Amino acid sequence: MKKSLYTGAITPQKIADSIAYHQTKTNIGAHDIFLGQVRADEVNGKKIAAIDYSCYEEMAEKILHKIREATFEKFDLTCLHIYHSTGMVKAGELCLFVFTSSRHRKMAMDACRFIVEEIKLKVPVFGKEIFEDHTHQWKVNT
Amino acid sequence: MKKSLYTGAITPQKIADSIAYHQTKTNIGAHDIFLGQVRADEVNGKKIAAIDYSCYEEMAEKILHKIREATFEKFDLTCLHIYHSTGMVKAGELCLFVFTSSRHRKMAMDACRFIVEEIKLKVPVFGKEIFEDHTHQWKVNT
Amino acid sequence: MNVTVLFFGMLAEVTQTSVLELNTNSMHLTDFQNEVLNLFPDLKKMSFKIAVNEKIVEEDVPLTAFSKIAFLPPFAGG
Amino acid sequence: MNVTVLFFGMLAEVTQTSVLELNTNSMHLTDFQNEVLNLFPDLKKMSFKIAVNEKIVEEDVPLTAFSKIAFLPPFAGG
Repeated sequence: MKKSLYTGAITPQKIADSIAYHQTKTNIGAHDIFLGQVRADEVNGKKIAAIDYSCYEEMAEKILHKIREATFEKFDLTCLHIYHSTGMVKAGELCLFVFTSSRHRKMAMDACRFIVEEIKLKVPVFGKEIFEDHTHQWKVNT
Repeated sequence: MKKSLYTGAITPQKIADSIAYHQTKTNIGAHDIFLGQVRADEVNGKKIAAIDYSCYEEMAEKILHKIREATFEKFDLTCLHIYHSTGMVKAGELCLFVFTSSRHRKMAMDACRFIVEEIKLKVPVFGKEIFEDHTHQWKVNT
Repeated sequence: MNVTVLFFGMLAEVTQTSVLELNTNSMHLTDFQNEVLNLFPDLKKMSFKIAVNEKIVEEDVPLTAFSKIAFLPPFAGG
Repeated sequence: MNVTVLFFGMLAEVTQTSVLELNTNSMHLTDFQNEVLNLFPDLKKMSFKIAVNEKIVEEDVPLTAFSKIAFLPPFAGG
């Protein structure tokens, strides 16, 4: 089973490598990439310095696998990659990388959005927001 | 005025550099990237080897500028970048790079889709599809 | 029988443990859940979902010695 | 007066030129367009839009010596 959980921040270089890898697939006409980035939000005058992501790993991989399968069933895609960080991701760094490819733009874009919403809703990942003074709070999705 | 027309194919490295550049902007929570890639479509047994993009440059830059302005008015974005190739782009290479960033995913994704549709509709770019045997036909958007 | 209980995120902070073997007489999830809540009363004020063997369960289900019961706080991926 | 005419993409292929200075008596776009079509009859079967001074124009407009008239085939960006 393809792994989607990824230790630490996702680097721009990883994204470039992934894009470059698809340049041999000449039936692809459109890619859509969604990136989640950790914001340095301020709460009561304290700034978020990082998010420490933990997750129920076996369950998360299973659900991500199901999301992949459901996406291929719903949308006519050539390729599909999902990476979600676990562990520490600093403010400004990337924690989520969803990459869809298709012949045409509509499929790639619709599929990418579907996946991002599914991840937010169904994948057991928990974010501990670490402030600059080392106190923390738990991330709540909106 | 910011230039959007770009000579030749857009490289994965350019995309990585652009992503990396946004990691200092810690009010960004979501990026959406759309990439157009040249397909090696087969027409009557002949394969497309490249697209030679020409355009009405002054008009294209003006329209792209207007699309940027309209996007910032419609959507709450932090950043926005558009690059469209001119000249030769080989099959498998990238010819369009739209990059939107926002606090939240919905804005980034809605804006990205809006821009891609606007470009297809309004920007005077013309694609000469070059077959492997050096004959050609003119690209028609669907 | 012995069942495995897992706590994640802020729930693990409250229980001060992330994994527990619990000897129980409960044959069904609802009874078992009440047992756990009595063991960790602070959990009662928290919002969570329960997964049995890596699957979210919303109704009462029978338990076996192979049941792995996870207490999951609100998901916050992305 | 002299006006500048531009052809793009497959239209430039048909006219075999991409830029042209044309001496014309037409004071309006529609008359001028007919002049151009008579000069290049093959254009008549082709689909195009016209931009005057870099703006798509769909109704008849007056021309001046500063008018730059572009014949644009269907857009095919992306």
